[in-house]
Amino acid sequence: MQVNNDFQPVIVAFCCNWCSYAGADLSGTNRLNYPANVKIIRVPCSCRVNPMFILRAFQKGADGVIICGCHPGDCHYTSGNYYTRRRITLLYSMLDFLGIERNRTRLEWVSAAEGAKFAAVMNSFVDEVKKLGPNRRLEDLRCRKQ
Amino acid sequence: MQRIGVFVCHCGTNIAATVDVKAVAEALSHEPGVVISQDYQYMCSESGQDLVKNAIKEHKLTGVVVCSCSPRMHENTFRKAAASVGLNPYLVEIANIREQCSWIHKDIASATDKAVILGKAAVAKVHLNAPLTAGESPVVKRALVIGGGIAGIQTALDIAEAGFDVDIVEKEPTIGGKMAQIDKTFPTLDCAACILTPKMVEAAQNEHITIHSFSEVSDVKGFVGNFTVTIKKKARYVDETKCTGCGLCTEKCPMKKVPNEFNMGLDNRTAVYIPFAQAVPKVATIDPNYCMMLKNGKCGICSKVCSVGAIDYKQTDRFIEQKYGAIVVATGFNPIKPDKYNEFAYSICPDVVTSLELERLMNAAGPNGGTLLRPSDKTHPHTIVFVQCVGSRCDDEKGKPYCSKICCMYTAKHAMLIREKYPDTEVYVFYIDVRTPGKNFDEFYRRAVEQYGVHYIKGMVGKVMPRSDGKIDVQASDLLSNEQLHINADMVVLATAIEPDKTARPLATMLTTQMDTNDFFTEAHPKLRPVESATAGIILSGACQGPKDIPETVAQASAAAAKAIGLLVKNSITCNPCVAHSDELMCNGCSSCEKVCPYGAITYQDKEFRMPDRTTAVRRVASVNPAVCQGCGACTVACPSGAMDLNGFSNSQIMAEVDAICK
Amino acid sequence: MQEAMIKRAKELLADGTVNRVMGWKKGEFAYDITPAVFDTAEELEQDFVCDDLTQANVSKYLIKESRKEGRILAFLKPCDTYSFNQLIKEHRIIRENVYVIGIPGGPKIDVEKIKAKGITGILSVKNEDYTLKIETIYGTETMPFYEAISGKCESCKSKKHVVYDELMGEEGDVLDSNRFDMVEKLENMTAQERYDFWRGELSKCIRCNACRNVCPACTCESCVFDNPASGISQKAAADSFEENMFHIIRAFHVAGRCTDCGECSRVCPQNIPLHLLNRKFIKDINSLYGEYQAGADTTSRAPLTDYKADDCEPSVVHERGAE
Amino acid sequence: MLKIAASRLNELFDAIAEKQTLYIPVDREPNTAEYKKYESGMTMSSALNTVRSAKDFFFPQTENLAEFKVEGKSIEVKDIRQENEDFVVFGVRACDARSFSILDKVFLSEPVDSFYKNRRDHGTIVTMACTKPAETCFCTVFGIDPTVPEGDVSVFSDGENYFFLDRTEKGTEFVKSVENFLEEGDAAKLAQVQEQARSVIKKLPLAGLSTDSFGGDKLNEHFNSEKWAELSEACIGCGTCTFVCPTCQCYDIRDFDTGHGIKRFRCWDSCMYSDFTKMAHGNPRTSQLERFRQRFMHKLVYFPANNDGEFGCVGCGRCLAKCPISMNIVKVMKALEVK
Repeated sequence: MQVNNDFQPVIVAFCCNWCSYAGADLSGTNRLNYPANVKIIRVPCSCRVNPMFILRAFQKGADGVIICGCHPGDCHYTSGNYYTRRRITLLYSMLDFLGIERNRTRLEWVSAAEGAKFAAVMNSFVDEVKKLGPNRRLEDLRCRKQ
Repeated sequence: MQRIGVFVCHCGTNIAATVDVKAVAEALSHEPGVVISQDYQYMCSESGQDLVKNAIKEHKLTGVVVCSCSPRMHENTFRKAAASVGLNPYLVEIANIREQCSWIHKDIASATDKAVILGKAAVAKVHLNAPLTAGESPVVKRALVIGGGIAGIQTALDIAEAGFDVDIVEKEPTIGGKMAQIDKTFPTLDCAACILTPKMVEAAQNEHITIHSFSEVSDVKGFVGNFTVTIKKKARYVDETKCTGCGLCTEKCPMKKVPNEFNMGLDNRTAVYIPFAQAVPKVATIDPNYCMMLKNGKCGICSKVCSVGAIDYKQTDRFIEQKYGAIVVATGFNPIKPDKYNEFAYSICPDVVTSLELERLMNAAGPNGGTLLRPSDKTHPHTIVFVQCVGSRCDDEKGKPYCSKICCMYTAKHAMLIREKYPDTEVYVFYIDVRTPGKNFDEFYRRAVEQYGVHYIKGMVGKVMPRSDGKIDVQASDLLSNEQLHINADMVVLATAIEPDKTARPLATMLTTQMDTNDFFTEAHPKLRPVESATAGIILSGACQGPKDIPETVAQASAAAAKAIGLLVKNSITCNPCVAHSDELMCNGCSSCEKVCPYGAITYQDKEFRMPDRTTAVRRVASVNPAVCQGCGACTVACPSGAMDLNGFSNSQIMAEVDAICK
Repeated sequence: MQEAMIKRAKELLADGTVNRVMGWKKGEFAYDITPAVFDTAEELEQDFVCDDLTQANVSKYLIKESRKEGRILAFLKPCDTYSFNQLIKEHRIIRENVYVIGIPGGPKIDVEKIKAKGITGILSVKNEDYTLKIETIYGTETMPFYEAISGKCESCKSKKHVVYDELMGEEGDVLDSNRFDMVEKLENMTAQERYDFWRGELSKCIRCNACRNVCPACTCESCVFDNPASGISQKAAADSFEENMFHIIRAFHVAGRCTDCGECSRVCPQNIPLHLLNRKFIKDINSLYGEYQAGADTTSRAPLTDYKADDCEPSVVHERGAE
Repeated sequence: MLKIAASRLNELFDAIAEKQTLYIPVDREPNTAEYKKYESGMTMSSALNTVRSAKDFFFPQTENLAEFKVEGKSIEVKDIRQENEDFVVFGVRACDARSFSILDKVFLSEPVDSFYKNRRDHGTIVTMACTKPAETCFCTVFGIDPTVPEGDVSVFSDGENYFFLDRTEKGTEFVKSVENFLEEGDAAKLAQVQEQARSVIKKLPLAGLSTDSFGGDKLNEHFNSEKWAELSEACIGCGTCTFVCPTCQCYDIRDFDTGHGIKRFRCWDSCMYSDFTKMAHGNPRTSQLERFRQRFMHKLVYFPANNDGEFGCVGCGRCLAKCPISMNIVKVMKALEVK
């Protein structure tokens, strides 16, 4: 596949406050680099991420959406990430069913201690989305940047 | 129209070196609603905060965005600053341009662009922020301690000391727990009973402490400050209020072949029993599995001999309901049963015992009156082999992955006590590592080796084989000399791993607290909040949170008490205002939200509504108890109509952030 | 059967068991049958119909009807009982106020399939030994019965009634249906082929909301798509994205609650196979979280309000065959 | 009369499409037709009518009205009109052809809707006479003769040839522009086909429907009728009838935030929807009964009251075929009929 090096994907990352957002902070504290394409939205728990938000991101021009939460069993709210896992699995499966590139979406478990993992995950996700190129199948043409 | 102030922090050079802060402030000044956009060296400093405060006053700001370090760092700082000049603290948003921008990017242009976008997202969010007021909920001035071991007793005593009522729920007929079974304690070698029993008595006599022995927690409802707990008082067939603990019934009971669990089944007790002499409460209990009267109605001797008429064969389980402000979990531990380890022959050889069994064998109140004899033939053992880490630090499913922490020290204690009392006995200890961190611990271990001549061998015991002559062949490897060893032992003592009590898991579910994969309760923060669970009002004491020795347990027990007292002294507690709420006009009462709520914060009620077509209708709608809700948001996604939303992280706020980022 | 139903309905009206009857009413032609509530024996005699062309699932009407005074008799086909049960589970229908008579299900005939054969001017349709005799203004036409079977009946999942107060006719079984065949066929396509398929289908959508409004799982007091505060309300799909958005979110909102009654596809004026989206979720739920049939009972936990600690990760999606 | 052999129709289409955009009905599925932009090789549908009506050409389901470009605090209004291109719609039936004149009464009366007007001015309507009406057809009730449709040009088929009759100036110009494809033909067989069609039309099951009980002066008779409760009982409140209807003309205007500006667009709305004409205080019609009544009162009473007795229905029968619960204007008229 041809990789367009000039393509700078817009990546939205939803991070739970207790684990992944702290993990992202740690990756900053440890000065671990990942591309500036990634912009983080803080949510209390990964289970706060409504499928509507994910579709909305694609509509408004995101090229990839990643959700990060506490590892299963470690949810600050006991069970939130378990619900996230089912919801997001089904949603991603549906997007795939509609022919939307499955690698534009990802769910990762990143703990507060995993700054290095956070950076690694973001690096690999940005690479993946860069390979896919701009989101065309789930975009709203009205939002395309002129 | 909103009047938003944007404050961009340099954080010295932490931000300013990679992000063009002036450009960020300039770019954000053009955002709709932004009336002032400034940058400053250290926004979190006194003068930086003053800058924010003055701007709020001068420009009559309705919202504040601080572009700085992580909100986990200074969100509270700026919220307090805003509140101090009359702006609702929840109208402050932080754009994290340090940890999530300047510290991870090297290119100034792209880092600046990103900082601007993060700032725009925060501005977009703050446009939709609503002033939130933290609710208050009253605190019931009573604590519950679940578990009456040394942890529970100490916690209860400390809470009572502060003047608060506290109840202990203990599932066994007596409090005391594991410590009551222990003979001597390390590293001082003083008698466990001598230091424990006075505390048990103190607890029993304290006017603020109520002990529910032979009882279990069967239901927990409510939330911090206001838990409603149902306690099941199991039928003991003896009226606690009448029994004087004289023990006559236990002497006369004809059913004398009941394995005595207090002595680890090494001797027998009667069907009606008092676990041990210093039991608290000193009240008899009838074991319905063995009592002839309860089983087939034939006997009734105890009832006849009881002079106070305390025996009541018709007693049933009773349930009492009580309100509490705080709950301390002190459910403790148990040694694992080593019967899965065939190589140690525990199941087939009575002279292979666990360390706790050894405690009883050596205890003056134990089956042999304190003389160490082999269980099989009651002879004096001359060679004893201790095997360390049985089931601890174990990779396979038979054992536990963690270090049980206390075994190295108690084995040193055992070895020392045996060598002291029976100098003709050779003691071998097989270990992987000897771990003795702790005050006077390593000195203690060295005394065992140097002063008492205990043979410590780094190596693994491969096989324990009982021989026909009654001896035990212990095959082991000495890793240091790289030799295979055969020891002709009389007894083998297994330092078995400890695990959380089996009642802890269902309890955790009732309390909605988290557990790790080993069923130890998870603390709110491993370093900074080690005695609280993540669930507000649920506090952890002792080995239920992780393996601990007695001094550590007592220390944590007092710490837990301090946390409970800290809660109980308050008349009310401030709730997190970022909680879910349901729009009753949109709610269709389907119960999806209720099912995913981990706290039981959502209830349903039938309410009468005036419908748009001017009729009235009774509809089932959800309502959220803001004192119970912790604000995870699971319900907001389960709700198809969007009737459920979350303060501080509303659907529209998050979508505004998404929009701003994707622009 | 129709005569027996009318007779039984009249008895139940007469003995006061019920005061109304939920059924279907004859139309102008053979096929334009409307769900209706009957109050009297005379009305039943005159207009009640339940024949091979009577397809509508009346469960959703019982939300409102069960909140009215008195008790209503409802005739439910096996598939309708699943919807009914699901609505009981979600506290939408008040069970005591409905007297359910289970009636045999299909296969029903879909007039669209007759029209697709080019047959027009249809006045009446009769099933004579599995040959349809169709009277039209242009003369009599015939076609095999099975070629006119409604889409929702072609892949019938169950002939068993999961809830009823009494049964008419014989009880059937849960069937081993082929209902996931088309989903599977799509899954085996490449992503581009799937994308093209769905674009072709969803681009036909006129956002009339028929699928949503007929759906027994879509019972929100106010739908997110009608609520401007939700941020995603739409009155029309102004861009292809919004067609996707509407149908993905709708399918997601009914995931684990959809009983696969097939009404969405039946009523779609543009013949979009919307049920495939719901079936995709059902198939995924069955394979990932264990067999689950919404509406089969009123107590079990729905798959999306439940979890297991060892549930699969979403990477199962990414690890499927080549894109 | 000028005619073209049926076998040569595509030559004509190719020629028209070369000059301007041409839309023809094509089969999506057997007997399910939709208008499509003509591309060489497409076959015109033989179905009686399209699922969606032809009103889309002048009053599309969504239409951008304006764009506001937003940068920081500055807003710039941009004209994004797109309705300035000539086009031909071929194969419109008589019912839809009449619907244009109904829509004209709404959109071309003062204040004139310039978007609609532009599309009308740029569009040429070529209608097609009906030969095989369906049971759901009742256009004759509203005075429409489906064998002689209105339009700029009417086309008649005798099975072998298509005959062209220009009826407006625009139509004459259109016929002239393609006249080298046409030849003079004998319309004798055509008259026979028409006669046959007329005899079928007389026998249609709905032919006897009468509008006598309706009209602008019948407000009081019908508004408070007790029949509405029963009629609307099964209505699920979807917009199918309004969206397939060639004469429904209600719309909503909305703004869409594109991230870099606002697109203001209008889109069809439906009086059947619970949020139709919703205002600050809520919806003026709060029950489905009122919404249902509104639609039919509009077509049968309010519209004729304001438009010289013209009813807001052309009898195309689409709502009869597509309503999920089979409730429709015919059932309403029959129920409310004063005998």
